[in-house]
Amino acid sequence: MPTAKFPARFESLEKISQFVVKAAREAGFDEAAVYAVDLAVDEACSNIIEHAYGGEGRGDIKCTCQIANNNLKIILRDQGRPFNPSSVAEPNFGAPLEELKPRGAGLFLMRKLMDEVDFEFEAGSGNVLTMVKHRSK
Amino acid sequence: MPTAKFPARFESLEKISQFVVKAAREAGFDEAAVYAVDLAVDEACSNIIEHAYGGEGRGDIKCTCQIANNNLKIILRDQGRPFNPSSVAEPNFGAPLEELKPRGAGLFLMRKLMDEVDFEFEAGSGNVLTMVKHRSK
Amino acid sequence: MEISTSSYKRCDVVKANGRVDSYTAPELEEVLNSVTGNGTYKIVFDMSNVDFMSSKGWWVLIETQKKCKRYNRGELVLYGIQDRIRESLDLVGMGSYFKIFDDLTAAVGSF
Amino acid sequence: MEISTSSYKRCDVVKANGRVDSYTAPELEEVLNSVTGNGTYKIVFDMSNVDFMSSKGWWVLIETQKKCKRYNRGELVLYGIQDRIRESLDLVGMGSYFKIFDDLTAAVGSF
Ligand SMILES: Nc1ncnc2c1ncn2[C@@H]1O[C@H](COP(=O)(O)OP(=O)(O)O)[C@@H](O)[C@H]1O
Ligand SMILES: Nc1ncnc2c1ncn2[C@@H]1O[C@H](COP(=O)(O)OP(=O)(O)O)[C@@H](O)[C@H]1O
Repeated sequence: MPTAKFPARFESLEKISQFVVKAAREAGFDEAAVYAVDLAVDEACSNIIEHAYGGEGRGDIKCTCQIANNNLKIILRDQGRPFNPSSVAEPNFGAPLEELKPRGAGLFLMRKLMDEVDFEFEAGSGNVLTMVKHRSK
Repeated sequence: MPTAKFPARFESLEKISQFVVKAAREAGFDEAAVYAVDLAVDEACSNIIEHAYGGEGRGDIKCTCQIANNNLKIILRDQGRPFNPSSVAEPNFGAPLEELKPRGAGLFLMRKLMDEVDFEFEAGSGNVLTMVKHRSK
Repeated sequence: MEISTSSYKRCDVVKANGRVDSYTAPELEEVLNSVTGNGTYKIVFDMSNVDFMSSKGWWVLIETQKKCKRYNRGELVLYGIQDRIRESLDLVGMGSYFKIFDDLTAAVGSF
Repeated sequence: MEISTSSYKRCDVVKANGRVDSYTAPELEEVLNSVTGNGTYKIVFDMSNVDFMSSKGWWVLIETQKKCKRYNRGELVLYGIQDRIRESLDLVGMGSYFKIFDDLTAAVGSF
């Protein structure tokens, strides 16, 4: 159950990526699934830095990768502000180009790329984002 | 001293090429020199068909390749009309594009590519074109 | 990530190498802004060496596409996008905003 | 020799493969005539797969070049010419009549 802590800065994204890609490969995922996990985690961490912490350099991101049976479970923890994902509207990518607003793709992608995406807030231990990817999918 | 006879048709040019390229490689020429010989012989045979015979299918071209010391000697024989190369004016490649006349490049190239180019006519045996390429050059 | 730009008669080719994420997307944005700032709105984005692209990168391209298409003055097209990146582009639903070429010459030749 | 043609927005790319000599040059001439006959005078001649080119081939290109440049309506440029063929082009003194590109995209992008 490897765990690593990274400073919540955009610079860390590449190192976080290397960390989860390694885990996904060890879990026996094919390259398409490895990329899916990689991208979902990048979007999640990007959001933690930008939205939970409200900017760079205000805390850490703790990342844990669990391989079990056919699953890879990624747990991301931060100490930023809590987040209720149900408050976020789905993006509208059917809109004409001119009307597109540059937001809402991250969460949407995470849900498409992973089989489970769950946000929890624990007073004391902070935000816990758990994402699961099944090997079959 | 390999010799081969080819029908005086443009179709033969590729086979003649293969024949002389083989000889030039055996003579130890580098690829630039091989190409020079290849091109000179192509131009010469093209002229034989077009000018000496006045068209395709009116005779043969006999090609002999002699390797001696540092030289490759190519002898081309035909039964077409005799030819006096000194009667041919040098092409003018300094001219503006519009004024270029599409002739005169073949003979010019042969002389540039080979170290010796000699046309002879022997009553009875016909035209004999001898071209020599030194290995050093 | 490194970025290089080649200028042709009708278009510029902007080539990125490596990872486009929240950390590097601003750099890509800067380069694309300088291209459009120079009045070039016909752009090929060469992704043949891009091996990761997050939504932040796509948004930079979408904003550039808006500028390019305005007044019908041009377009941003993509070349050399790797399969898995293309899948994520379609997954997020932005695929329809970009013409995609498998061949750089065809992309440049489309302008 | 085989010849294929690709059409882009501003130019056609005519690609020959193999040997261009007195036997095959008429075929090349026919293709180029059909391109100019269609009103396309911006042409890239892709020589990357041409391994032999005699003066007959050059004359076909020179005649096409005349048509293309007439009324300033276009140009025939060369791409991918192999070293030894290029040497013979310079040797015969025709090198100055053609722009030469090492890169197909740059050739297409020049129009
Ligand atoms: N970890 C988070 N903490 C707080 N708010 C978040 C978090 N992730 C997402 N959000 C909120 O949800 C919105 C949508 O997020 P997302 O789909 O990633 O798009 P973007 O980040 O590009 O706006 C964000 O604008 C933000 O308001
Ligand atoms: N083998 C030959 N027999 C007769 N005439 C020839 C021969 N080779 C060349 N000529 C004459 O010399 C001229 C120049 O020849 P060349 O330089 O090869 O150019 P081209 O064949 O393209 O006209 C020809 O037009 C032709 O009149």
